[in-house]
Amino acid sequence: MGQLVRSFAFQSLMLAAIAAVLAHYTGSEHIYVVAGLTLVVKGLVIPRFLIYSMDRLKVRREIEPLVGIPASLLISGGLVIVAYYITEPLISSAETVTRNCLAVSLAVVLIGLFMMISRRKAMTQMVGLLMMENGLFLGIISTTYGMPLIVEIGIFFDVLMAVLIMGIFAYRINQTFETLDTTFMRRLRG
Amino acid sequence: MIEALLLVPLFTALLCGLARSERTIYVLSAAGSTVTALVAFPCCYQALSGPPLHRGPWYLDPLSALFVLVIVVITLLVSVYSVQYLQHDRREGEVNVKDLRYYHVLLHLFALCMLLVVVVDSLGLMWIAVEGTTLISAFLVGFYKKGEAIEASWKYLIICSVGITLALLGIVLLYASSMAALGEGADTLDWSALRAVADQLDPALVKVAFIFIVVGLGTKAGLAPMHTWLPDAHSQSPTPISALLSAVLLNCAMYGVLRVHILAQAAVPGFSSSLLTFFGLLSVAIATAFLLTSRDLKRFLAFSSVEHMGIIALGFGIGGPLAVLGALFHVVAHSLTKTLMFFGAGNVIQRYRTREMREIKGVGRTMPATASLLVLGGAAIAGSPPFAIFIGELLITAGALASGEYLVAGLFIALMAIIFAAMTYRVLGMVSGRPQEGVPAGELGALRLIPMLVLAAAILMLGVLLPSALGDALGSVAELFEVII
Amino acid sequence: MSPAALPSLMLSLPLLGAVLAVLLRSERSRVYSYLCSAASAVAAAIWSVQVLLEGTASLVSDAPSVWGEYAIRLDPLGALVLLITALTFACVAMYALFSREGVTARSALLFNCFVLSILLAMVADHVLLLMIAWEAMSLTSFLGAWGAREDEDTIAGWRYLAITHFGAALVIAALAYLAVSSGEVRLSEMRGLSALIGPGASAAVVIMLFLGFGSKLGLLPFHIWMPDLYSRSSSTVTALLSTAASNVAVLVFVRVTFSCVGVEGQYALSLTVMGLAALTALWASWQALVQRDGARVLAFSSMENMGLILLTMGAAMLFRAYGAAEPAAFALMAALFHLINHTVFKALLLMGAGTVRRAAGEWDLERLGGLARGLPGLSAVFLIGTLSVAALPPFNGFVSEWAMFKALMHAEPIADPLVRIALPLAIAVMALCTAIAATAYLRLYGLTFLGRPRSAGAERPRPLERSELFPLLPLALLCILLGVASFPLLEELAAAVSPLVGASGLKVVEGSSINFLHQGGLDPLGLSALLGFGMLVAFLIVRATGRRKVERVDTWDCGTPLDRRTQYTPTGFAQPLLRVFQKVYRPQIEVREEPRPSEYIRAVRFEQRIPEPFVDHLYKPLTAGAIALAMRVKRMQSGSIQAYLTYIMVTLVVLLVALR
Amino acid sequence: MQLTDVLIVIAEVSFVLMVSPLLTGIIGKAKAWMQCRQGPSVLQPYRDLWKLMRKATVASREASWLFFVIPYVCLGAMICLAVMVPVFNVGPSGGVGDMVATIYVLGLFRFMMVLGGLEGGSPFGGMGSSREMMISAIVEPTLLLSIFSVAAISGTTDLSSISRFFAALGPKGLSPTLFLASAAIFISLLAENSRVPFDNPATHLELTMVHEGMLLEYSGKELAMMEMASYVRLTMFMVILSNVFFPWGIALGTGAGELLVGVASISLKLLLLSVSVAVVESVMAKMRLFRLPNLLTVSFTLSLLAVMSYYIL
Repeated sequence: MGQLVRSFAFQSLMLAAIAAVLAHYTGSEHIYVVAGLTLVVKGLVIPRFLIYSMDRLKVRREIEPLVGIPASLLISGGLVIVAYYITEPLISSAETVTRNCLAVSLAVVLIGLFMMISRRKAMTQMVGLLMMENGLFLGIISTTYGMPLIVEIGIFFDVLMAVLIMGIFAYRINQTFETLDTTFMRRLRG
Repeated sequence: MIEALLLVPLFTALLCGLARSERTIYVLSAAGSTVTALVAFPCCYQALSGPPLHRGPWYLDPLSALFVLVIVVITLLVSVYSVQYLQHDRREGEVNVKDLRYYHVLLHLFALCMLLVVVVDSLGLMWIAVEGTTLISAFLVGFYKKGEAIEASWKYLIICSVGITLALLGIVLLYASSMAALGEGADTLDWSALRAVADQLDPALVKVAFIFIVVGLGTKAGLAPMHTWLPDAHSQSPTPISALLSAVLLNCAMYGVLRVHILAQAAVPGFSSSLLTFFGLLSVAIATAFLLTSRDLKRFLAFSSVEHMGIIALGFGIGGPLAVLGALFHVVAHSLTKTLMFFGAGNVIQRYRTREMREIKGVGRTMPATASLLVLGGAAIAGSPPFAIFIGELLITAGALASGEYLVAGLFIALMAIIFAAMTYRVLGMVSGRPQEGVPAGELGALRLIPMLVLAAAILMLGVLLPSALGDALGSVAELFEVII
Repeated sequence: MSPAALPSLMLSLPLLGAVLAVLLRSERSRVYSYLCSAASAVAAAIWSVQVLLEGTASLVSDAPSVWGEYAIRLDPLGALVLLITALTFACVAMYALFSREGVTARSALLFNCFVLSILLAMVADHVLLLMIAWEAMSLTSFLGAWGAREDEDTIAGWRYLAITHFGAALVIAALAYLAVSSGEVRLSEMRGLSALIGPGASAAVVIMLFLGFGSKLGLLPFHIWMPDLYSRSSSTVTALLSTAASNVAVLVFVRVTFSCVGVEGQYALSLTVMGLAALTALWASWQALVQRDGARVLAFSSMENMGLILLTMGAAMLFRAYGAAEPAAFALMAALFHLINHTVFKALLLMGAGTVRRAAGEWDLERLGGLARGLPGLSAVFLIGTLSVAALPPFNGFVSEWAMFKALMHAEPIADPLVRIALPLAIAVMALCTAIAATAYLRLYGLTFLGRPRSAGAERPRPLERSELFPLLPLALLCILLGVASFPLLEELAAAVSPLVGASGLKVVEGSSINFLHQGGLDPLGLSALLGFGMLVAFLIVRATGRRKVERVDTWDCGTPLDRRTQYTPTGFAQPLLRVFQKVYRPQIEVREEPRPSEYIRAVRFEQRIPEPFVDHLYKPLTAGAIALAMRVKRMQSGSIQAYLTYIMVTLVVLLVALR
Repeated sequence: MQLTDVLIVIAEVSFVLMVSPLLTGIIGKAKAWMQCRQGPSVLQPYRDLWKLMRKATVASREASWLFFVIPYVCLGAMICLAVMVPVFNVGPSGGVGDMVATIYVLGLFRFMMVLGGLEGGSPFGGMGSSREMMISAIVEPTLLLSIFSVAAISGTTDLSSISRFFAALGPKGLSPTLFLASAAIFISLLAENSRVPFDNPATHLELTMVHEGMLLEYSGKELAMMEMASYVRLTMFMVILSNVFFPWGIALGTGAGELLVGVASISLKLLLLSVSVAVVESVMAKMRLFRLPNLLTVSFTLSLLAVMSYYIL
């Protein structure tokens, strides 16, 4: 789990870097603000909170996932191909620098979703969701050079809220089910 | 004026949070929703008759006015109903005063977020409001601290967040498609601006954007196959909340889809309507299967919501004056009827202390008033004529026949007949026969019956006559869909 | 009075009645709500007479509906049917009052709503108003019938609701299609749409209407709800359901098929209608013979009569398809005349059966018998009803059945060999149906009123007061009146029906006899006079040969003392015909050895059950299949969040790839 | 209806009432003669009727008011039938009812008789009634189909116009349809009047009697009326058979000569028919009850063939 959070933090840092480069390239200053925000919120605050809650819930190892490692790698590869296949007609018209960013963002979103499907632990599903947000964020800055500021800040604020609330629910699950393994939560059927 | 509309629920939520005794909380909550309603009616009337109110971030056009009315009315009825519902829970000892305060704060914040969704102009802010509704209602779904409630709220949270994230990607792509037409300007995310330039949007981007929106917001609206969270959330949450979820939250999500459908219809005519028709029919079909086999009363009503959301999507998908009028009428009819059914179910469940329909027998004997209202509601929700839902379904069928889609109309009618049979079987099964021993007779409270009577009268009246005010309102909303009634 | 006074009075009175039923608490005052509905029936009768005199009356209400203003219209044809139905309503309302069947607020409310929806459906001109009234009719009749006995399980009632709703869905789809394709919203303005929508579509519309309305009339595949509902609910509701509801169904079907859509050139369609109607009539008469409960026999008898009416209507469609207007008009007149007669005698019989059930406390024929001595008045009135339903001379059933036979005998103008084979077969089927049905009615009357009582209840029936017979008398009189002097009604009917089929003023009554195209007529008045004359002669012969001494002695018992068990039971009575038509009934006979009371006597238990093939081989497999399929789909909601997320991802990817 | 027509009708009715017991006597006599025994005299039925008329009525305690009304209705129906059907004159009686109506009047008579059978509540009455209904339920379609074939040929269902049509046509009118229809009606005659192959009118053996079973409870004047009605029914059947299928010699106008020829021809035909019935009765034995439907289906197919042959030939 710890390794997962660290990779998420690394991904957010890279994202902030791309944002900074883009801000420099287009010269609009409010993207700098956004890059800074990504660095602070996604790079530091959220991983810190995740590690803190993991300690509290004493969640160490992810028991072996539903889909084996080789299978998930293959599927992720497939998803990347699908993402490129889908975005191919869209980006033929866009300018050069952000040409394949949309494809990458779509790929990250799909892989994030796949990760939520293939892992058992609730925390991992949260991290999967955050990865989808990251992919999404990449899509935002690459295709539209930054949405109106209030919307950006609103989205950041929502992501933060979502993580906090999921943390609370994860704590509740741990309290009632003594495990974070969502495969045990199958009582509501039919 | 619109700010006032938003501030009142916020203010009520704060007051409920601070109030000391139970009685004040109930009074405050009911008063708050009444004031919201009083504030909402004038501005909706103005939006429906005159030009849309567009000030700052707020944008109130006929479509949003219609949804505001639905939200406000249903919230009022829910808050009145939940007074005695929670009192009963208090007596049963399932809920303490802190939970009570917690419930009412969240209830009004939930109403605030939903109003925000339909009032705001920019699609980004709308997304934020929808995300807000999910987060707040997750707590409401998990209100009872039982294991199943936690599981239901977790699934609700995760699935809806995934859906909304995909929807955001859709909005982004939509925004990207408008780059070419509107240039760099900051306000390009406002719906009114996009509406003006809708036909110059880049078709390829709009198509992909609409797919993301339908799958994303469709999850929130409960369209099959993304509806899986709906039965769990509805069956575990307290009944007034599941009424609010079913009747209003699903509509707000559908409101988002409709906003983008209007744009997509102009940019890529025909693409979005065929998608909506596909999802509509799929939802109705899957809901039919579940209605035939589900045994839990609230899950049963949840699947009926999936079915009716499918019908609304089908109505907009078919297009044409009749079908669009039918779908708009169905939005109103479904909200009213579904709330009535949930209130009836609430009474029955609290009296029989079980949600298993096979164990509920003889409601006609123990609670005659609720039983007759349940039978009326059951007939209404199943789509039998003297009630409003039938009018919606009839107009949609007529629209389908008018636009020559005979297969769609035929399939639709067949599914409706099966659903009618399944629903009446369940409702009659509960109401007739002899109740088991140990179930005390007598209604649970007079106050709860008032909202139910109001709803029953409304759907009966809407079923037979169409008041001119509502007629003109629906007409003005339909103009948005380039359809003249 | 202004033209709008009567119809609005007719429609508002039941509403008033319904409100009274809910508000007034005391039993005594609930009588007023029944009086309201009776008054509205009288208003309807006066209005229809006014329409007959002055011609069509139509009224557009200003209440806006989703599809333009509601409108009601009453043309002479509707007026005739409404006149008789209204009179029946009045009698049924009286019956509900005097029958002391527990006049609860609920039954009074539902009765008024039921009457309102029937009157509305009969005069509705606006498509939407017709749909609403039609379904409201089945909803209120269901609630009225279902609530009568709480402990009964809901299957019978629910089956009725589900099937009639399916039928209503077909009707609504057909009417919606007509309204949409013609742009008109009022039935009266839709003329000859088959030219507009083409023969194929118009055939489909007519078939949908036929099956839709058939579900209420008890057409073959949809008939399974009828017997259970009739036997379980109160006779007030079944009397209205089997008479008024069927009238509305047939009336609207005739109007839409003949004037709105038009049947020129629809040969195959008419033959299918005739075929299905013939099968329904045949099946109903067979089943009527083996029922154990009086109400069930009457249920199948309604089904059989409706089958015959639809058969004659199919013949009218066939003649119209070949362009022979006069025979078509005569056939249509005969069918509608039988419909009117059916309303009268079926209401009489159902109310009579209800009174028998209340007096003897029994409903099973096997436990009735010998009631004629205890209730002479009721047995006389019931005999009149039975003779008219069995179509025997002096009564109204005979005149209309004769007219239906004559209608089928006009095959000459059509040269097509297929028709020349179809009509004789139709006559054969009709003859077989009437014969078997007559046996069933005889069995019903004979084994209820004659012979020796088979149960304590039948032995000492509760004596009926005068007031309980009061509602039945007018109907019995009407049966005789319609049988003997039906010329004015026939002429009006012929005049009303001719425009539907494009015939120019059909000449039906020649001199004193109903004679069509001078092919052998019938003078009902003359025939009844002759019967009276014959009986007079017989009486004179008997009087001439001295006084009559009557001595009462035990029935001739050939030595063994007779008791209640040594006489023919209803099952025994039907046994010969059951054996003749064994292939149809396929009775499941089970003979079991019982423990021997002593070594000399063997106790054997004989059990015979007549299966319901439609339920066992059509409806049960259908529902089982649907449930199985639903179970398979149900597995989709497996409870695992991973599965749910997979559905979303798969949908997304598939859509994106497919619609690239 | 001028005076002469009324007179002719009264003459016809009285002729039928007088002749019917005679015909049954002739049948009994012919049967006895064929079985080389002397048999009762031809006038025996008159004597029975006269004896019964003067006897007191003994009715069962279970019988209701209907028991005493039924004989009047039955005899009245038969007298009405006698008026409706032209016997020896194709006269004015055409207006009242056509052949379909006659079948329904016969139906009324049968309905009432069966009700009479059920009155006493004894097993024999019940057995007679249920078997009578079984036979009649299958005979009625045959009768109606044969009428349809005759009506198809002559273009009308009115009895007098049919006989006038075939009388005018004379022997040329014979066609296979008519032959098949007459055979079908002859079998129905045997069935309706419960003659031998269907039921043995002479015997009182409980398990075999159908017609007698229904009359078991009747006695005295009522029995006389019921017997008289059965005799008239048999005669009317024979009159219909002869006047529809071979009406040569029936009086077309109202001249005295024609009437005499008409009376002579009708009496001859009735004689011939009763003898043929007697021949059939002595040749065939009574069939088992559940073999009757086969015979009745034969008559049904005959009438069906009659209709088909009209259209195909």
